[in-house]
This record gives sequence, structure tokens and C-alpha cells, in this order.
Amino acid sequence: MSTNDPINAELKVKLGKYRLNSFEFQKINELLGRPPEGVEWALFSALWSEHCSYKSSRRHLKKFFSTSPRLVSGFGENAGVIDLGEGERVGFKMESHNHPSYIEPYQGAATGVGGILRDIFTMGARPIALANYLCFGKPAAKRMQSLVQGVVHGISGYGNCVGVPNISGQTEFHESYDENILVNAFALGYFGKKDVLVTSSAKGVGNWVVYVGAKTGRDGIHGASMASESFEGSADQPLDESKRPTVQIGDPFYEKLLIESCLEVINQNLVVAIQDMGAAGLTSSSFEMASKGGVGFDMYLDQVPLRDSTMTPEDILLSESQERMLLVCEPKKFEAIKKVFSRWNLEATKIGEVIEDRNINLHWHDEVICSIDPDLLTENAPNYDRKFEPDFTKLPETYVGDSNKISLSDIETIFSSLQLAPKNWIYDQYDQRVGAQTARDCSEPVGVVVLPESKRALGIVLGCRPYLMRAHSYTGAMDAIYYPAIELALKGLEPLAVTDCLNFGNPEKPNVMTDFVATVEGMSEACRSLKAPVISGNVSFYNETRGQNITPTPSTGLVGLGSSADQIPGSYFSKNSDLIYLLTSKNCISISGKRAELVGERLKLSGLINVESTAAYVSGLLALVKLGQVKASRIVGAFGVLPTLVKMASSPFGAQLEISATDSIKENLYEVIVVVEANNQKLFEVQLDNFAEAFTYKKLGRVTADAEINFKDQSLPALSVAQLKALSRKAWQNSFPELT
Amino acid sequence: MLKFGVQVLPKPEVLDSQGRAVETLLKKEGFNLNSCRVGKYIELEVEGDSSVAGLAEAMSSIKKMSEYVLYNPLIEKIEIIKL
Amino acid sequence: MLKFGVQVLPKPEVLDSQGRAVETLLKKEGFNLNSCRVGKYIELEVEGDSSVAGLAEAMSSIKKMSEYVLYNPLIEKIEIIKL
Amino acid sequence: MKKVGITRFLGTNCDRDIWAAVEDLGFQPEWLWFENQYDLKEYQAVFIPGGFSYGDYLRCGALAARSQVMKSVKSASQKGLPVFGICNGFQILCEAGMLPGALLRNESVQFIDTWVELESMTSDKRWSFQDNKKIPIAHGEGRYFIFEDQKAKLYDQDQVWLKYVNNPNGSMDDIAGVLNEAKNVGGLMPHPERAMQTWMGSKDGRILLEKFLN
Ligand SMILES: Nc1ncnc2c1ncn2[C@@H]1O[C@H](COP(=O)(O)OP(=O)(O)O)[C@@H](O)[C@H]1O
Ligand SMILES: [Mg+2]
Repeated sequence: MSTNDPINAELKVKLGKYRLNSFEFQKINELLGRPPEGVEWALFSALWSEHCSYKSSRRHLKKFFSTSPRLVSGFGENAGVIDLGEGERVGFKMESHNHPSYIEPYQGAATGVGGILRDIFTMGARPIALANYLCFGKPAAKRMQSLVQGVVHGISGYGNCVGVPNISGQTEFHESYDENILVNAFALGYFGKKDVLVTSSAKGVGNWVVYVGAKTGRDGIHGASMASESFEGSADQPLDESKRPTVQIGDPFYEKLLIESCLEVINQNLVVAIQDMGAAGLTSSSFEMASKGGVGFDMYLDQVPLRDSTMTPEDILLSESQERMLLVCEPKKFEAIKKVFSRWNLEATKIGEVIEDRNINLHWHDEVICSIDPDLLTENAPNYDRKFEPDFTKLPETYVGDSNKISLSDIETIFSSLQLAPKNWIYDQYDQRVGAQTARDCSEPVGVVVLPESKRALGIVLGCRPYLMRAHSYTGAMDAIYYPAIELALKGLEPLAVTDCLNFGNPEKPNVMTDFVATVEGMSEACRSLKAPVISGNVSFYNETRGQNITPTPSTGLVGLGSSADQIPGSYFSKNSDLIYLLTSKNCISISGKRAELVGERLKLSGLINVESTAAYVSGLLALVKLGQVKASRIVGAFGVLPTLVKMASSPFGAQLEISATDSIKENLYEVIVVVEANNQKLFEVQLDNFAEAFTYKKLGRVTADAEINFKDQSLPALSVAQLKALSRKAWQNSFPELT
Repeated sequence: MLKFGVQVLPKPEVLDSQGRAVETLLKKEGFNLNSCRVGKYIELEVEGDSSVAGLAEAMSSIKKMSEYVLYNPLIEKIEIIKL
Repeated sequence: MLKFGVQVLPKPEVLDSQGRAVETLLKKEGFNLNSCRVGKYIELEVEGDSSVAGLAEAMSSIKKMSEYVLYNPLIEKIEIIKL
Repeated sequence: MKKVGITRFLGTNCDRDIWAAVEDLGFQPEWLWFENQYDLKEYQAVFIPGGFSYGDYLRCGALAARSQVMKSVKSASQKGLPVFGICNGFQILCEAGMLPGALLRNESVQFIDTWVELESMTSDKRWSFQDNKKIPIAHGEGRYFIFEDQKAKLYDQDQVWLKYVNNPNGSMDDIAGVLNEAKNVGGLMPHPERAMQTWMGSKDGRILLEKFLN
């Protein structure tokens, strides 16, 4: 191809604008039997984007463990749904809004929350809980203070107003996110006995296609394809300020009206199918609904309610204006639907009809501007087999332990790390209790809501520890399942199912793709061992800025079920002279841990996680907790036992330990701390002995009331809990002086 | 001492969620209203005198403050008024 | 069509926490600033012509809307501007 | 069963929570839709729930305060109907002129979700209680404000209902809730309906609601 050739030059510009490559252009030619015309460009651009088509990940996502007798609806639907028994079901999903949040943190994060909520209530579930997984760069990185502030305000601004409690979260900091922050929002919705579940599969020739919610504006045009590209693009496609799409503005008030009205029409059986307009707006919702139902649509684009009357058909097709839904209904039910929406001050407008022909005919006034088989855009989207290294289970180096003695200044360094800093500046701004169903809030390792009808406890916890992902992605991915699963088990909640948000760099780079494949395999193995399927998720590639890729970050959301919220062990010490135990998994591996990274060393592992033993550990812990003796519990996380104990030591408590200071900062996969009444020691130890297959145990010491941590060998003097906590608080204040 | 007002409004192409809600309500109540947009109003007092140079300097300082924190140029526009 | 702007500010005796936060931040950054207050700005478009009678009528309608809901006279003061 | 009305505005999000609490206490809740007028004679009491009516746009509670249903509630309250406003409901009652004062942006300029301890200040039996109560707050604009001269009147007439033991938002005189002169209308920023069960973290809210309804 000569660039001097005017035709080729024109084509190149077009491919650039629509973010399609020449291979894809070729494929479109073959499918259509001619080059694309008019709005077809926009359609292929949107639906063949990485974001909508999963073209680099599809073949791998198939490998996810995804079966369960509880499964009601899995991959492919808006959100995964599982059956909890007793007539209750929950649907949940997690989604990224990384690029928009970096551009405009408040609106980016807010619309991320809005979008994930729509994925939930579009199925007929009432959203009852939110959670968020955030990764930021170094505090000193450019714009980082305002990014953190904007993102948190955006999440709280939207979630609080729409009235869904945010009950859990995770926040990470690392330089690999300096120019690519991650904002992943999780939402969970509830179906009671009588609640109707609907899908997005359009049916019934002659039925009407109805548009509801906010009017369409120029918001986020080309958003989907932009989210599928590295930041600041390639050299020949610099991100031109003027070509930036209009920032999408979220309106949580409108969303609240949409929730109520959509649930009303769904539960009154007025709709056949419904889908939110998310990425690539009207295009993706209509094409997916038609394609799934095996039908076609006549769509009258000139009937779409507009905020700006000068919009072209292409603008209308690609707009990502928020708070809009598309539904299919029988014509005779339209008036009833309209009435419900109008009661909530919203409009419902007929914009098309379902036709037998498997074609989407786009009308613009009296003209048919496009007529195309929806499957060409959905089913026939590219499916790439990107290059990766298959030996990802191999460990680069083996950890053989180290014999360095810990010093006071080591302890100070550890407690001054941002990893241990309290995150309450973040979650104090989230309404954690609206709905009046919250039993455990963000101040706890696991968020818990009480199910409205059966009053059982439902736990939500997010996982993925980037420092492990940086060390060994296969192990880190397993940890993204096991760590939260253990956290659930420790609260007496059985891990049931998983959602995920796979945040990665540029998939065209083999090392990124290798991490991706390793992640899918690692997560899947862990899920299989726990019989907890992955029921929904989202992939976010191209988290890359000028060649710098993020830490591979597969954030996960695990949901667990328990019989009652009154029997959940606490997370804090509550009584002098209670006994503290350390329970260690069989075949546990040791790692040089977060501390290695803190001092600039590569984190090493002693081996691979043993899947069977770890699964047995999870079920053993769950069974132990259910016996009812455990008063408080926590998993041992970053930096080992000591920081975990300090987290548990609410004022005025401390601990007298039977281990050395040096041993108290070792990290193993996995260990947990449990607390029991001293009077129950015998009974408890008998119980522990019964779980010898699942774990070994050791008495760590006892709770004291002097707010000090004392070690066995007195190699270090007693540590003041208050002082250690003050160091952690200061770590936050020094990093984010404006955010206190 | 000089006083300025800064009027901040969402850009015309950007959705104004607040304005939309207020507009709907006022129209329902039967008020004569075509459209309504809601933004922020900030009043600032700065050191300076009303000489041409003094005014120019103050104005440039107000502009800088506006860009620094008073509005978000991605989604808002401003108008600065000498009071 | 006539256009009006309504500037709403907290009364002087009311502590304006938003204004104070902005003021503190700007002063910390070394900006030339004595004080700052943050309120609302509402732009309204109403039917009407620019004749004296038309203007008067429009103005009275704007005043009614302001009193009806746009500000809370207990804690705020307003200024209406013809644009 | 005795009927208890619960107002519902566009955007209200704690309506279902207070509904559950009212049911739990053995009363029969009924919705009062914002666009309708009601004759409230048969109602034992009315709740104005918390939570972002009209998205808190313009001023919290301002748009809801001007609704049809509030006209009914206001006139019924003048005839003695007991009215209880929670959080946004408190803001609505102030905006509607049914309670004195106003609620401004928190001193920290941030939304705050936390637990607070409340002390009862009034001697009125419907509202007063003995031991301090632990109840959560969740608001961005809960800083109570009233001009000095009116504040004196508030104290004189025993209208200060609740005070925070540790002021979370900069409220004047630590005020968390107030009553009208006739003592049949009360509003508070904390959410008693979120403190109904041990698993919620406290059952103290139940006591406030029970006292009000009985
Ligand atoms: N983005 C967030 N949103 C809500 N809660 C958060 C967020 N980040 C952290 N948290 C909360 O802060 C606390 C500390 O988090 P973490 O460092 O994971 O420690 P741990 O889970 O071991 O207590 C947890 O209770 C967690 O729920
Ligand atoms: Mg955690």
C-alpha cells in the first residue's frame, strides 16, 4: 500500500477514525461482500471493539470454571445470577471504568457505578449492595491527589444518591497505575420469591422496541472503541483534545427513577426483554438483543428522543448518554408501560418493531440507511489468538526463607507503608447503611447484607493483591480467589460464586497476554477447587500509557452465604485473656511477601499453591466457624501476623504472643487468626483436632488489656498498639494531605 | 480591594442533571420557563486597586484561580464579572 | 425569548463551609485572595419580548420562581441579572 | 391496625427502610405519593423518610417541600398530626417551614457515614428518652443552623430535641434534631430505622420510633 495513493490514504484515515485494522477491514469486506458504507463503519467500529467483542479474550474466557447447580444465568447475560434457595436469587457483576475515570475522575467513577447498577436491575433484580476496587498510582504522581479525591467523590456521589449501600472495597497503590488508574465497580441485586427475572433476548415478531429514560446527547461518542485503545494512542493517532468525546455525565436521581420504574414494569410482566444502553449505547443494546433472540429490528432513529437536535444517525447510534434502556414489549402492553414510566416522570418512546427477517433496518426519516444481519456484528466479530508463553506456572526463583532478625526500624517501615494505612477517608463518604440491611460495613474485611425475605446473611468481598500478581501472575490469580474465599469462610459464609474484572495492559504484547492466560487458568483452577463458578465479568485491556503497562490486576468479587447475621465472628478483640490461635493450611507456601517489595526486592515464593489443600482449608475453616466457638477472625495478609493482630486490637486491647517478633512478620499462603474464650480452650482444641486434615494450629498467645504487643523472646520491647496505628494513619496523611 | 464574581455553568453540550430536575418541576408548576441550567456562583475578593494595571493583574489572578480549582474546563464554562 | 441569571449566595452571617474550603486551598497555594464565598448560579430562559412591559413581566416571573424555590431566604440572598 | 403514612417523592431512597421499620413495630404503613393530596385524618402519624428526594438538587429537600403531599401533611400537622422527619425528611420539614432552621453543607464539605451518640434534650414525652442512643448518620448537608435570636426561642420553648455527644458535622450547639412549637413535628439527621436490630449494630433507633408511635 502506498501512502501516496489517495484512495489508500482516505481508507487509512477512516480505519484510524473507526479504530479498525486492515485485517478487520478485510473480514468486513468478506462478510458483506463489499466494503462497509455509511453508518456500517460506526457499527463495526463499536461492536468489533475489544470492549464489546472481547476479541482478544473470548477464547480464553471459555476456560473459566462456570458450572454450578445454583447457576440461573451465567456469562452472556447482563449479570450472572445464582439461586440461594428459599426462593431467593442474587445477580452480580463487576465492571471497569478506568479510562473515563482518568480523564474526569468524578464523572468517570460515577458513571461506572451507574453502569454496573443498570446491568443488575435490567434483569429485574433490585440492587442492594455496591463495592469498589480501586488502584491508584504513587501519591506523588501527577494529578494523583485529585484523581483519588474525584474518584471517591464520584462513587459516593452516585451510590449515595441512588440509594444503594457501598459495603466493601479494596484500595491499592503502585507506580504502575500512575497514568492508568483502575476503577472497578461491583453491584449485587436481589430477587425475592415473586420477583421476575428477564433477559435481553428479543422475541415476538410485531412486538415493539421501546426507548426509556434520558434523552440522547453527544456524550461519549466513540467511547467503546476509545476504551479499547492504549492511552495517548499510537504515534499516528495522538489523542486530540478537540476530538475527545463529550464527557458522560451521570444523574443518579434519574437512575433511581429508572430503577423503580423498570422493576415495576418487569414485575408486572409488561416486558418481553430489556437491556441497558451501556458501552456503544443504542448500537450494542439493539444488536445484541436482536442477535440473542434470533430476530431482526426495524428501528426508526429519527424517533429517538434527543437532547441535541443536530445529532446525526451515527451520533445517535454511538452516543453513550447515561440512564437509558431499551425494551421489547407486546404492542398492547405499551400503554401500561408508558403509564408506569410517566408516574416516575420518565418517558417511554416506541422506536421500532421486531421483525422476522434477521436484519436490523435502520430508518432515518423516510430512508433506510442501513440493513444488516446483527450476527455479522456480534457472532462474527474477530476472535484473536494472541501470542503468549505457555509455561506460566514455572516460578522464576524459589524462596528459601531468610534469617534476618527484625528490628524496630523495620517495624516502623512496615507500619508506615500505605498498604496498612486506614482507608476510612474513602469509605466514611459512602452510605453503607441505606436499605437498612447492612450487617457488616466497609470497616470490616467482608461486607454483609441481610437478605430481605429469609434474613440469611450474604457476604461480599473483593480480591486481588497486585503485589502477588507482580511476583507470579498464576499464583496471584489463584490468590484473587482463595484470599477472599478464606475471608468469607472466616465469617461463616460459604463462597458460592465469583465475578471478575480483568484489568490488563496491551494484549498485543506477548508478556501481557501471558499474564492474562495465566490469570484465567489460575483463577479457574481455584474456582473449580471451591466449586464456585465465575458467573459474570468484564475484561479491560489496553491499560497502557506510552508503553507502560499496569500490573496485571484481575479484581474479583466473591459472594458467600451464611445462615444468620447474628452468628458472624467479629474482626476485633473484645475481651481480655481471650485466646489467639493461628491456623495454617496444609502444604502452605511461604513468600518473601509485601516486605520484599517494600525494600525493593523481587517477591519470591517457596512453591505453587496446592489447590486441593487450599480448598480443604477453606471448607475446614467454614466448618470450624460454624461450630460457633470463634469470636473473632481475620486472614493473615500483607506483612504477616503482626499487622493483622494490630488491626484486631481495638482500644484498649493488645496481645501477649508466644512467637518472636521476627516470626510475626512472615507471610504464608495461607494462615488465619481466630480468637476464642479462654474458658472454651479445651472444647475448641478438640474441635481443632478434628480438622487436622485441613490445617495445623498453634496457640499464638492471648488478648491483653494493656494496648501493647509483647513478643515471646523479648528480642524487641513491647510495641504500643496506639503508636503503630498512629504510624499507619500518618502514612495516609503524609501521602494525601488534602484528603483528611 | 477588588471584588469579582465567577459564574460557572455546565457546557451547553453537557447534560445538566440539576437543571433538568429543576426545569421539570418549575414547568409542572406552570411557570413561564423555556429552560434552566444550574451551576455555581463564586464571589472572590482580592487585593488590588482599580487602576488599569491593577485590574488587569487581578483579573489574571482570578483566571488562574478559576482554572486551578473553581471549574472543570472539561465539562464547565465560566464567566468572570468585575463587581 | 429572554434570559436571566440568578446569583445565590449564603448570607454573610451563615458559615459557608464550601467557600471556606476553597479559600483555604487557594490561600495555601499562594493565590492573592482575601475571601471567597460559594453559591449557586441559575440561568433561566423565559418567553417574552424586550419591550418595557415584556421585560417587567418576565422579571416578575423570575422573581416568583426565585421565591418559590430557587433560594431559601432564611439563609441565602439573591441577585437577578438580565442577560 | 393503625395506619402510618410514609411520603414518597421522586428520588426518595429510605422509604422502603422506614416502611419495614413501621411494619416491624406492628403498624400498617401506607405510601403517600408526592403528587397527591390526602386527607390524613385516619392516620396515626406520618413519616417523611430520608434519602435524596430530587437528587438533593438545588437545595436538599427544597423541591420535595413544595409538593402536593407536603401541603396535606402541613395542614394536617397544624391540626395535630404527628410528623417525623428523618435526614432528608428533616431537611424537607425545614424547607417547608414546618420546623425552624436550616441544614447546611457539613463543615468538612464531605458526606459522612458514621455512628453517633445522641442525647435527649427535650422534656416532651413523645420524644424524650433516658440513656444516650447510638444511631448512624449518613449525610452531606446536616449542619444545623439557626439565627441567634431564633435559637434562644428554640431553647425557651423546649424545641431542641437531640444533641450529638460528639459533633460530626459542625451543627450549631451540636443540635441533631428539633421539634416544632406544638411538639407534634420532629426532625433529626440520624437514621433510627438503621438501628432496629442487633445485627445492624444497634437497636436504639427502635426505641425512638416506638416512643413516637405509641
Ligand atoms: N475502596 C474502598 N471502598 C470501601 N472500603 C474500602 C475501600 N478500600 C478499603 N476499604 C476498607 O478498608 C479496610 C482496610 O482494607 P484492607 O487493606 O483490605 O484491610 P483488611 O481487609 O485486611 O481489613 C477494609 O475494611 C476495607 O473494607
Ligand atoms: Mg481487604
